[in-house]
Amino acid sequence: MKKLFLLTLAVCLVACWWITGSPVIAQAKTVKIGAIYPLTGGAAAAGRELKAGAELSAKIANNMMPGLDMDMAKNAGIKSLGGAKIKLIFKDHQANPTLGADLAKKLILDDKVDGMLGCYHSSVTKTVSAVCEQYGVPMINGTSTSPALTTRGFKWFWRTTPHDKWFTKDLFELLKGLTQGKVKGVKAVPEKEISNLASACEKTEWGSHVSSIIKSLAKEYGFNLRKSLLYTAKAPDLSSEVRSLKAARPDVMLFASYTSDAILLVKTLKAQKAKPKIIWGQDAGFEKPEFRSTLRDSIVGILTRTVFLPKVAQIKKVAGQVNALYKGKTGNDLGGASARAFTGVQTWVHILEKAGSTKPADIQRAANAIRIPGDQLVVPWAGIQFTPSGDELGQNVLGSGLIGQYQMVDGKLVLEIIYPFDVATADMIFPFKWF
Amino acid sequence: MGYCGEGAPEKAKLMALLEVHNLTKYFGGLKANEDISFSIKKEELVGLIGPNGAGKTTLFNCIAGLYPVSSGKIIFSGHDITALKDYEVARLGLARTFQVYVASGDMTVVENIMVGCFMRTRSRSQAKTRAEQIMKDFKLHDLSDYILSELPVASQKQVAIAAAVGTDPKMLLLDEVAAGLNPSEIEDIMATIQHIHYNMEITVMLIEHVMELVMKISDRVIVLDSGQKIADGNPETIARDPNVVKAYLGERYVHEHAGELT
Amino acid sequence: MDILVSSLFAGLLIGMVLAMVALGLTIIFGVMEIVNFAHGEFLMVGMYTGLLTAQATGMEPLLTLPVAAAAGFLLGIICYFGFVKFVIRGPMVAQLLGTFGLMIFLRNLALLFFGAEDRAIHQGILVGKSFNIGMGVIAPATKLAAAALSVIAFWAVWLVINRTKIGKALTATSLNPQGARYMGISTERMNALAWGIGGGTVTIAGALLVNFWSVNPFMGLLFTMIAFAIVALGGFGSVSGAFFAGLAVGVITEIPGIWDFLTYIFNFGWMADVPMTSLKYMWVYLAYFVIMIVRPRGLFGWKR
Amino acid sequence: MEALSSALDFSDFPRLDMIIAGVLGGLLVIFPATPHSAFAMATMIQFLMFSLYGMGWNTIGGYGGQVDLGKAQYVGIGAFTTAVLMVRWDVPFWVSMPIGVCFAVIWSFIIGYPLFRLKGHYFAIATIATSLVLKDIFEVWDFVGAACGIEISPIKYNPPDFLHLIFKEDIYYYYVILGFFFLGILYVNWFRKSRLGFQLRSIKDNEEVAKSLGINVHWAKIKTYAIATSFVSVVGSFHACYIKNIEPEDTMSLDISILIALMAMLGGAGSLWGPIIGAGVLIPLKSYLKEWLGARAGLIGIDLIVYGAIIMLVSAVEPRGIWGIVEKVRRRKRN
Repeated sequence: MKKLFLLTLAVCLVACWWITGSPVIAQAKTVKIGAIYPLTGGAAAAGRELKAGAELSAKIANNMMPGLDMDMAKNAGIKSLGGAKIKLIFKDHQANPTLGADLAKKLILDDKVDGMLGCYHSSVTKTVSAVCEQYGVPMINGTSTSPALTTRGFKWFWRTTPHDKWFTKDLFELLKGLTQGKVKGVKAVPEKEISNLASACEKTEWGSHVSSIIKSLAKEYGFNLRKSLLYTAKAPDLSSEVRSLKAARPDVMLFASYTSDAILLVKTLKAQKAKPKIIWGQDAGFEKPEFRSTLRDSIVGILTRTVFLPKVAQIKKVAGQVNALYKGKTGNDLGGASARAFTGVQTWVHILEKAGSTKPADIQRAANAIRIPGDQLVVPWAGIQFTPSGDELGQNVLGSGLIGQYQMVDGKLVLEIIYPFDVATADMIFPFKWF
Repeated sequence: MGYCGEGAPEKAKLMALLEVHNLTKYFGGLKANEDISFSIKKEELVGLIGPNGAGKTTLFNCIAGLYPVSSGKIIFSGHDITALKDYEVARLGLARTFQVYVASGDMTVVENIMVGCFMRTRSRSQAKTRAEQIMKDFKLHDLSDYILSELPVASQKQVAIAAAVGTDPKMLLLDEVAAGLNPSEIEDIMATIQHIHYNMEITVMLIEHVMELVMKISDRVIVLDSGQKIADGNPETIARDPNVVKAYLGERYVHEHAGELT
Repeated sequence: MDILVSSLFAGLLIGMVLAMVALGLTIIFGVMEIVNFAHGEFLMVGMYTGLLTAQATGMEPLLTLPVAAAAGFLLGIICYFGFVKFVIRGPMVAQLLGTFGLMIFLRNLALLFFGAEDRAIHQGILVGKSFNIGMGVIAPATKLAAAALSVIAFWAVWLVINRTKIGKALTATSLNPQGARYMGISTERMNALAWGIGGGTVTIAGALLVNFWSVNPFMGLLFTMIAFAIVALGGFGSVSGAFFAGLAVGVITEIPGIWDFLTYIFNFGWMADVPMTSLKYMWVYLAYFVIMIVRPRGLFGWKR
Repeated sequence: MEALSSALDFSDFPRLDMIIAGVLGGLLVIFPATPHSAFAMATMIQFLMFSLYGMGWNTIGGYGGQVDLGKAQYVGIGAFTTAVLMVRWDVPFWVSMPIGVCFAVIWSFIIGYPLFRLKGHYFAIATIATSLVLKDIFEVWDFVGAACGIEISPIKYNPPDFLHLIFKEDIYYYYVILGFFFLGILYVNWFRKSRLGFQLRSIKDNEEVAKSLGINVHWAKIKTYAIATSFVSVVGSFHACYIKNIEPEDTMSLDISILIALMAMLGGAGSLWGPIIGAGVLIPLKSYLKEWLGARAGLIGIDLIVYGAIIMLVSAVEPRGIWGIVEKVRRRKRN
């Protein structure tokens, strides 16, 4: 009997003193940055990419890399901090906002990080950034694209990536371009042939915002949104969703999906013989390696918005060099996720260089004043510069998006750039048909 | 025999407490009780006997409101309880015990009895004192803190009765309290019942198979056979009633031994 | 009109498979009155078995059914002798708690082995093929095949239960274990058999489903609930009831399509705004709740 | 003031228990003063919250023997009431919390009335169904933020804000929930000895007999269900202020319901200490197994595998949980 009491006693004690973890003493010459990514769980695939991208970036920052035309490759570590090295501490939020918040606390209080990075899922970024805001720890977000994140007036939150409003705008620009014959290899399409839209978005933070943006922009551009529905990304079956999309007889189908549901959607669309003229995916699932490897040739002609395509490597020298390194490391080309994670860390490096200290206040000042020229970045942006005020506080104003299309080039599946029109790398396949 | 010409208090004492009029109960096709009528006066101790399957327990369940009756009427101390739910009947002062009462769970003896007492009071302390009183009367006080389900059947039945008494009822329906007990235990139970009846002045109706018990303590005995009431009277007359004997011993026996009984 | 017809059609198709999912649950319950909360996890195991064997061997996914069935049968037997056996004697709480434990255990075992990503297969002769039946009804070959196979399997099980000696023994056990024991039937073995059949049938359903649905370790519960709904509707322990109930529930899951139809008919603005697709499975739960309240024995129930 | 005295009266427990309980209680009070990691603090708050959930569940599920697996819906009602009121109309926690309780209780009556016509498995499954239905409704209900849920923006208040329960350091939250924790213990201690408590226990033993003793079984169950509900709803409101961002997906998910039930069942349903012991064992186990094996070794899910194993073991060996074992041992000692 006593034993059992002692057991419960022990367990409760454990809760108190067990891991009263010796808080890590921040040793000099390293800058600790906590990176919270979905390393396991539904988006684990994306998580791996993000981690790889961030690690590569840190590696470049911490070592001399002669063959690389980047400022942060010029010297080992951060010069203004006496060559301090970047140390990334990865945590796994499993796409769970609550867990994310807990991990953020742990990183800030136990691991004493100087800054934060992450978190891919907009829903998690929301909670994590809230914690950072409370504790006054600077956080740079490279991959969450929900517009809401930068409209909350947070003073310790900066976002490098453009957000969904821009990306969706790009799409409607493309559609407009189609009607005006601006698109490479397609002559002007009569407006009525692509005037009917239908959208299906996953129903959490990110998807539901995309959905509402599509609604408003469709009105603005004078398109007719026949159907717009939200679905659970975890649902094992999406056939009724697809049927109800199909019933709206849209010319253009717009999706905001994570990996598994994107695959399921396209499978079901094909099985249901849906015949839209354009299928457009809002990044995420639509440009993951799994998406290609599972569906193979049935995705030819599908459009996806993104911020980075292997094609960029041909246009941009830096991108090419980094892509080579990344490919050597992982075997895959840089993707939207990895490239943006890379850029996130890179931004940290530049800010720290400018700040010359790890005091939050200095970092904040530096971040608000930072200006990274476009030629430093792997992503095809004009650069990085944050709005220091206004209703979009801490949003990078120099970012921009791409729209790519899956095409078969001598038996290999590649993403060709078709928007912006001036950098288009191939003729657009229009209208879309099942391969 | 007529009770006429006796004192007013006597009258009050002797007016009917429970009246059952033409009670009939069907289970689907089969008839469990058919057109049964009887009445029980205050402070009577009535035995209800009959061969297995005679419908004794069904009758109890109908009276206690566990089963809805198919037809007929039940009056208890002036209220028509035919349509009432079992707990409502109990609150009117008609308590009952069950034939097979398997105690489970972790309640102690005193707690079990307190549940009964809680019917009349909200206060824990009152319920407790009342329960202790009852336990003293029933000579259970030394078992007070034992888990009921771990006690022998005899004690469990005692406690069941005690709990029922805890609701201080006007009348108590006891269903085969003596079943499966050894002679000495039966003695105890009998003592308990008589205590309830004489000292606590609670009217009692009991189903019993143990004849010596019934015949010994009952003022009156009602006999059921295959759902019908075949006899109603004091033990002596019942014992000699040919229908009853027939019911128990069967047609043939009665014919063969005709003459022996008259 | 098309949307209505096609939805109903799809509902019936999927209903046949769902009936197969519920079959195991109703058999187990019928024989030993224990509710298996891990049922959906059995299904998940079936789906993974189908998926992995198909991917490993590259064979036609529908041919993996026997493998899945065998796996499920084993799983059922193991669960019974390794665990359930000890729980059925205990109180109801213990059974609930126990099968819950089983559920959590299996679910996370799958998580450990297969990871949390949803998996889907996109191979085999049937993939991407579908027949246009007219009236806008488009029947994917995979689903047709799955439905057909599940009907056959259902029929086979039904034969086993009602026509064979073993089946009679099972029924006897379910009706009156005591009596069955006197008749020299080993209830122990019958229970185990029930779990075996239960596991086998549900894993078959899994191997069928994986052809057009994706699988992840957490999906089990949804199907446990669906199976409960079906069993409640069809009557706890009733095999034939489960089949028709399955069809009914299949149609229930297609309510969004029916709603679309209504929207096109009446065409009120607000109707289009109702997010029916997100509420798809709510109707199943609601159905279960309502049925339990108004008709606790199920619509064709013969046993409680 | 009989109720109060009976709430404060633990005399029916052996002295040893009371000593241990006292010591542990003391430890809980001084815990924040000891050197601890933020993670340990978060774990402790989780532990307290789930003990409270468990206590609530225990009233109906433990003493009443009605296995309820739908408690998450009340977590949701509490949490969302508080969050919505705070975000839209800036209502303080101490006002919104009781309102949440009212909503929860009303809902519990609405579904409780039909629910308690069911028994055993049927009841358990039906509770799951109701909970999931409510969750699905919340996920499409824009007023409560649909699937995105609601965020209580931390920068709108300047912590420590005791009115809205918005703090920066967890220590404040810790003491608030600790307060609720002790109140909860007192309440349950009163409840188990109250008339309703006794009636419920006898219902658990044998409904027929309970009815024959004049207990309105159906009504007694509904009342107790409402009590359990209000417990859960209060903690739900606290959860909203503590997490600051609530979504139906992780506030009302079935896993919460299951966890709540498990705490009590594992610790020992139908006993005062059961839920606390259960939470004390499972929560640290959960978070630290997750932290160690999950994050370090990448063995995701291992914590819950261990969970499942433990649960299966308990249900097979001693359905009445850890406390059940304790009592068994004791009784063997006594006789």
